[in-house]
Amino acid sequence: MSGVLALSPFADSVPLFVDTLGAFFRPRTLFGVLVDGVAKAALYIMIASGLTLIFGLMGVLNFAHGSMTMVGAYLGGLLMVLVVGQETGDPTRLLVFGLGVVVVFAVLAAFGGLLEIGLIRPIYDRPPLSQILLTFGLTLILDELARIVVSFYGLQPISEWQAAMATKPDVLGQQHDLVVASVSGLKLFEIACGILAVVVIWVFLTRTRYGLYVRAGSEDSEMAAALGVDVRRVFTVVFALGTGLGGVAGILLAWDPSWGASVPLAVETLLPAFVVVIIGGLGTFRGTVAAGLLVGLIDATMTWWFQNAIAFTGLPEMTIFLILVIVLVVRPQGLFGVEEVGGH
Amino acid sequence: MLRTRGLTKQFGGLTAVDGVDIDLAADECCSLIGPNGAGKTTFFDLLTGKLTPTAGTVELWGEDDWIDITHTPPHRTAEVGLHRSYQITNLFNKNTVRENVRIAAQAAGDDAMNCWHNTGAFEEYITEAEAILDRVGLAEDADESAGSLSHGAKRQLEIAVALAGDPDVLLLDEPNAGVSSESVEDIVALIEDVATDHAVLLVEHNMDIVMTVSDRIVVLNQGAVIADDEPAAVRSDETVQQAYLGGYERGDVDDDRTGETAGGRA
Amino acid sequence: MSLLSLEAVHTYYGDSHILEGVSLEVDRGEVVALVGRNGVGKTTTLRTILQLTPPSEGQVWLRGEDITGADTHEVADAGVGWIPENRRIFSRLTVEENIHVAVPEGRNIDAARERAYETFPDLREHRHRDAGTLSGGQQQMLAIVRGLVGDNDLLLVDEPSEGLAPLIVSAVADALAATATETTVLLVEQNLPLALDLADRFYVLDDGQVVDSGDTNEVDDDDERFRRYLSA
Amino acid sequence: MNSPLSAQAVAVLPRVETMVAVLYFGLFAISFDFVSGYTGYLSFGHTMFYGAGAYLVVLTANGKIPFLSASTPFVLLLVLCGLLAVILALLVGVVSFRLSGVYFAMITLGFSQVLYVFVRDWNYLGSNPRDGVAVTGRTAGFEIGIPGVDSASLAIGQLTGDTAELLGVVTLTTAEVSYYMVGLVVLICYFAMQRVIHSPFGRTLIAIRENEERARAIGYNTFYYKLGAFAISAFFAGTAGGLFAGYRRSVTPESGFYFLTTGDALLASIIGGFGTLAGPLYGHLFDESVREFLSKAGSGGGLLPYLRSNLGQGTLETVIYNGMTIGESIDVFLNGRAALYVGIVFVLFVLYVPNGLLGTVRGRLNGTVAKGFPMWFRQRLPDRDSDQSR
Amino acid sequence: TGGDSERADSGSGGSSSGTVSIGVLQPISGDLKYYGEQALWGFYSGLAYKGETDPIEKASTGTRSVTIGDTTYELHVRDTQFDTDTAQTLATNLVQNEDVDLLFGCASSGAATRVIKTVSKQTGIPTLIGPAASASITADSETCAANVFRASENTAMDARSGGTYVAQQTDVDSVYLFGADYSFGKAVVNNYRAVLEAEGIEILGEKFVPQGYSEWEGLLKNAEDAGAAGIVGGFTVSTLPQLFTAFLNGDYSYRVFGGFATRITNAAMGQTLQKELGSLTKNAVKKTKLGPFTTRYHWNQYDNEINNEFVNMYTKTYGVVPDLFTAGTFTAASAIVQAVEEAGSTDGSDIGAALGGMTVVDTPKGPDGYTFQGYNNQARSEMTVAAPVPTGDAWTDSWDAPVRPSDPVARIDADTVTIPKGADSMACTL
Ligand SMILES: Nc1ncnc2c1ncn2[C@@H]1O[C@H](COP(=O)(O)OP(=O)(O)OP(=O)(O)O)[C@@H](O)[C@H]1O
Ligand SMILES: Nc1ncnc2c1ncn2[C@@H]1O[C@H](COP(=O)(O)OP(=O)(O)OP(=O)(O)O)[C@@H](O)[C@H]1O
Ligand SMILES: [Mg+2]
Ligand SMILES: [Mg+2]
Repeated sequence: MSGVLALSPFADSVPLFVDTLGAFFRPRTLFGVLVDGVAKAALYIMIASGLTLIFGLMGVLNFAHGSMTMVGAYLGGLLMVLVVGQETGDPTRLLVFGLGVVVVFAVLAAFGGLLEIGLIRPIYDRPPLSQILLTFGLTLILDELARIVVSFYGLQPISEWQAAMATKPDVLGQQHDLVVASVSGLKLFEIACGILAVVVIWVFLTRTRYGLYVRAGSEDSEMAAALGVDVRRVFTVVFALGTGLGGVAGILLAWDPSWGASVPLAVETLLPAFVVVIIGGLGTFRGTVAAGLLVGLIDATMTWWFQNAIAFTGLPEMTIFLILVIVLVVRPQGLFGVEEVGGH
Repeated sequence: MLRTRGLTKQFGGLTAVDGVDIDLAADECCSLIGPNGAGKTTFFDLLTGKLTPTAGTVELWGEDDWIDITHTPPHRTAEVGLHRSYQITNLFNKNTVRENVRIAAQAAGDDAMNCWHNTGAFEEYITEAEAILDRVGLAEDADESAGSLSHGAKRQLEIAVALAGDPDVLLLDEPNAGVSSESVEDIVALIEDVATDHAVLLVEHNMDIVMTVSDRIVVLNQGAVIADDEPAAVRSDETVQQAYLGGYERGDVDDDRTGETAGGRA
Repeated sequence: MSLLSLEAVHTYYGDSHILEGVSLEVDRGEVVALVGRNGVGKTTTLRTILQLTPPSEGQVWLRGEDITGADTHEVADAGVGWIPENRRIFSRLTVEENIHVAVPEGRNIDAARERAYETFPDLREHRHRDAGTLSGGQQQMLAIVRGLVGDNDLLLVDEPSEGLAPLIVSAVADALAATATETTVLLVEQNLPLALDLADRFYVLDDGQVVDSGDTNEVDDDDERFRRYLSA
Repeated sequence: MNSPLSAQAVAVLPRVETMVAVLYFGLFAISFDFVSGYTGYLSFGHTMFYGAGAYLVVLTANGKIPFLSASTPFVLLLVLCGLLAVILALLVGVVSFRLSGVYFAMITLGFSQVLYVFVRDWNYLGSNPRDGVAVTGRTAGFEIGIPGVDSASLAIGQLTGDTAELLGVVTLTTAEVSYYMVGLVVLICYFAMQRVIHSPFGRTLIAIRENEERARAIGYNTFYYKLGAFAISAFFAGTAGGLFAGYRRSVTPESGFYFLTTGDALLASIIGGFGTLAGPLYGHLFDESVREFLSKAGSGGGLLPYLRSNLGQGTLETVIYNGMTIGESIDVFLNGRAALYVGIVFVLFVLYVPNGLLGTVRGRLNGTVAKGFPMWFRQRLPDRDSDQSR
Repeated sequence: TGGDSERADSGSGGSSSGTVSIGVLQPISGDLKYYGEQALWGFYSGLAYKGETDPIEKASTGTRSVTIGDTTYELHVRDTQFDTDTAQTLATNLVQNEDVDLLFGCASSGAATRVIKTVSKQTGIPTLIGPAASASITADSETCAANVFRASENTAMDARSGGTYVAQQTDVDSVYLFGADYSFGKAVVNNYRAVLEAEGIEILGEKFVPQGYSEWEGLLKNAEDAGAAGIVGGFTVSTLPQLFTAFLNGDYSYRVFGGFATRITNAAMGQTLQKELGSLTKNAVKKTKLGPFTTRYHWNQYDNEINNEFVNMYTKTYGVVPDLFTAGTFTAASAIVQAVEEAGSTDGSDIGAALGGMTVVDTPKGPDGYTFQGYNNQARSEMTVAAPVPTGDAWTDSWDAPVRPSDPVARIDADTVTIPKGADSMACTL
């Protein structure tokens, strides 16, 4: 295309718009988009929740979070590839997945704990920036290491790891008829995982005093210590938990064809995770969940519109950041955030 | 110099400041007292524009008539000559004591937007800063970083920063909180000295100071003015006694009045 | 054996020498006042006891145990409470949460909370607000109760009456007096009458050293012994 | 380049081609430090200004910008790059400075990412916007100097630049000419920002960084100061982008708008010293050196060729771990793996050199090293005593 | 300006008698390393064949030299890391610091385009592009130039041969076109459309998606709803697997056409098939309605002296059979040597001149298999169409992928595969 029209990337979508609108509001379309959206939301929430813990409670913006997810994806993938064979049955595969979740969580939590003790602890008393920077450096290292290892074993670091994806149980691969439309099993599975994760974290935050201690400690660690809180231990635990969650999200993504285990996964997940945490409002887990849903649903809607009407190929990638900008313009402190928290 | 009419601030259900009318004459030193949570700091926040009132007006006397500053933001009210010190110390901790005051002085001048000449080229602000530090007795700490001062010293710096730029009206929020009782004289001296060339509105819980320095005392309770009079008159005022002073004298303790005070306040 | 004792303690901030050999004793059950003009090192002394700024020389003994160089939370767990100067409440936590943090694991939170609200009824009505939005005095009250609910054996109190209305000051005085019946208190207070009134003994600090000490009954607040050291 | 340095040194020091890149990207890093290091507002979308500048130059040269002829003098174009960036900065800033802390960092990031996707997909820019755009409209080099006066201006660019005779003895290659001309611009920009920092305005920025509420309370309209700082730094970021495009004659969405480009500036700032202005340039030099040192033959030479020539085949063929020779392991763990080591260095810096190279040095000898900045440039090319950069 | 002086240099630099120095740009590290490797291997084999020596073994950076007759070919091999900016930098340095007479290479069309725009056009140095396949390189006025040649097959040839096949030899009467939203995909889709429309096939719709796009369910459903009898996917390894996975997951009534890619893609496709079908049998694969696909070249598509020798030397040296890109780069080498001999000069410009309109004698597609078209310097050559079949024992150790191209099911003549002169998509008129 050329000339004036070319100036508008959306140009050729205009005529289609009206009749597409009709199609969009058909029940089965809406339902499909809804399920799709909730599934996406579940993933976003899982990716973001670890980040929220670390960020919201400790005030550390963990740039390495995406890398944790990436490592988790490969680790989990490896485990499943090793155990699962061509003719392994679905139940076993799910079992292995569960096992994978445990292992990945354990390994990454341990790793996170070590990171916290070794690298991040020394710089708590520095301005928050230095923690961002440190973890930013960590991503460089982790991603490059992953790249080395992965390509050393002859895998393509950029394209998704098919073998890992192939360990997915068939039920998840197939379509299942639900109410008015048929839905892929994977989506339902993801939704289930998402709900589970939310519940677990919710319990942790409300049933234990950790949340309280960390928030206190991150605001004034001297004072917290003077009140008998072992700030160091608490921080380590929470950081470990956060990274562990990041990893668990990864293993789930390894099954999802839209993501899959690959090195770029680190960045691909980091940005959405940030966006979700930010627009949710720093530190409020409630906010993160809400934001996850919001982003997921809008994303799904946009996907549908892209596939059926809009020619502008940038749309899918642009959506999430548009949401970020718009939300922050409308509600500078995020959906559930409180004014002060934004300050530095 | 400064006057408020029906100034009111509500936080959700709670009315922190409740229809306050106050007039402050030039070179007058007026004290604002009242129980904790009476609304004194909030009142200051309203005057300086840090908070916007739910109702009412704030006006400042310009050259020849009143200018309404009700909805002007803090930086504007500061420019028109309304400076404050903070109850909860609030300084540029990493900067030196001198820079703390210099930057404040510079704010009052009109070179702040100058982004081409070196700050050294503007001695007036540096000299002003030095002078003020002398006045509050921090001259020898001028090169310390503000964060490393002792609590008391920080309180003095608070005043110094507020003084910079020679405001018309000075709002002091518990300037001597945490200053050792024996150096109270100095504070009193300082305030009286300041009061000679500024209109001062002072929030203070130390009655000795209040009684000595104030020309007039306004008592707030639950956001509303319950007394506004000469020091002597206020001290003898019954309601004030009830709401605020009911004061602690030496020897009170030992007999257990805990429950009672609780009742009295609730 | 005294509950707390400092032995020729030297403390630095960076390379500025603050405490130059402070020694003092606090026995179980007594209330000891630590007075001195601004910047002499009162707060630093308390911080040193809590090992927030550990001494570079000398020892801090608690119940005869050397706690020098221990972790602060260990000192706290050993039953040392702190009411800091300048409030230092957790402004992003609600009043209630502030209190919760102070209650040791396993203690009854509700009881602690009740006790807090009895001491300062003001706090009750604000209990669900972010502590950062409290008035200065209310924050001070919160800081105080946070120290009280810890059920400590030794309470380090730094300028509790700061920013409090006279009425509340007396409430504070009562609260401290009440606590003093089961807790040992080391009190830093600028309000000399109050300090002497509450305390059994006093130490005067000047230029990082203990220059005078004695029994509060021997003196009254404009005593020559104080004038010398306290007035600037 | 015919440098008298020993093989070792050649392996370590970047070539002059790289130095040009160090200069213009250094300028970008400096501009990033100007706003982020001095106001404390992390401008995480800063690359959008760099990209805007770069795209403006290329698109103008390709005649894609209305009202701007392809032959617009480059110096003028640089100013326009700056102004374009300023406009962008004002638009973004007005919205973003209602936020602070991480929120600010994120919303600026958001803006730049939106622009990133946009330039990737907007077909008006070029036949394949994803592959970026290159100068096709003109073969002439972009000239730095006094517009119109041919004797007083030299063209930059490796293939399009001028060569220069100096005192009839040394001839400067196009790359070296570019190096000095770009250096000249960078230097001017640097001193400009230097002045701003030491002015009352600059001090106010620092006050804002320390305690914004109090700064407001003593009478500063911090919003305008922040916006001002943002605009100023954007101006220089845009200029940097212009230089970049002028020298490279091409730009991609990645090099122009992707958030990791800001990441590189951040890297440079930290290694060089946050809030030291000159620091980021040293930081980026360091960064580039490491990368080039670990890159392959032809993209700078560096370690591998050096090892190849000095270790000798025998050593390289030695097997260390099942069937993996030293040579191969070098290939696997060093070659093109710069990111890994840069990352490590970066982390070490954050941990142990929080003030960065320059910050620490200044701390030590407590005088601004920046004074030595031009001096140091000359040392970069020891065999040339000429110094056009002043 | 400096430009002129550069041109002077680069010309004079090479003319030292008997040596042709060639700057070679290929990605030999990173994810698509294999692209660069096979390109180099093909090129080396071409030189080896002409010089009757053994091919250079290592595909690594550095300087190599091959002597053919009394001419020495000095290769300066550089690693583009499949990155446009790197390619530009390297090309620039090669021209400026190594004074090369010719440039050869670039596997990514983006990189190729960039090098042409910023270096070849700037300095006029003769440049052989390959294996970068975007048709636009030799069809757009921006990149087409007298000194820019391409022996390798391009996406237009994929599409036109594919289109011709679909139209003439299948019962498919309506198709839905998908393509990646950049040079590669666009070229494929546009050319398919051109041919198919010309052949009277109905185009039901076309959709461009970002590279690596993975949410295919919706899109494939759209094609189904539109009632397509076939779809065409113009994608590379970064998108194809997702497409195949989605396609095999759902049950769609239409067939999938496209191009047969390198071993990597075959491996990915094979894995997906294996997962979906369990065991790979000829019939099972047939049933999936995948293919047949067009191929630019695969070792088993041609049967002639040159190809046989090529396959042998290649397999012997590199342990794998020649892949998609090798024929083109083999021919590039062969063409350069031929040009030097015809021109009787090692001067870059003379070689360039000789290449114009030349018919390359020694090529894997048989004698005189490739001819540079006068109007756009794109070499035209025969294309084949083959179906995916299980690799089978014969090839397992030299073709490491579950599926491979079958023997050709159709051959498309060279004259019909390239964009004809004067076609409106041919903006190049030299
Ligand atoms: N963080 C610090 N860094 C450097 N010096 C400090 C620091 N904190 C306090 N000081 C210095 O140590 C000395 C003692 O401080 P400290 O706070 O103990 O005094 P204080 O007796 O509590 O005074 P006040 O009655 O004002 O609270 C003061 O001179 C102060 O300047
Ligand atoms: N941001 C806020 N949100 C809600 N309530 C607030 C906020 N700020 C102050 N308040 C309430 O308003 C009332 C007045 O507060 P203010 O700080 O003005 O009291 P004050 O007179 O300064 O008391 P003190 O002498 O203790 O400083 C208090 O009850 C306080 O809790
Ligand atoms: Mg107050
Ligand atoms: Mg103190």
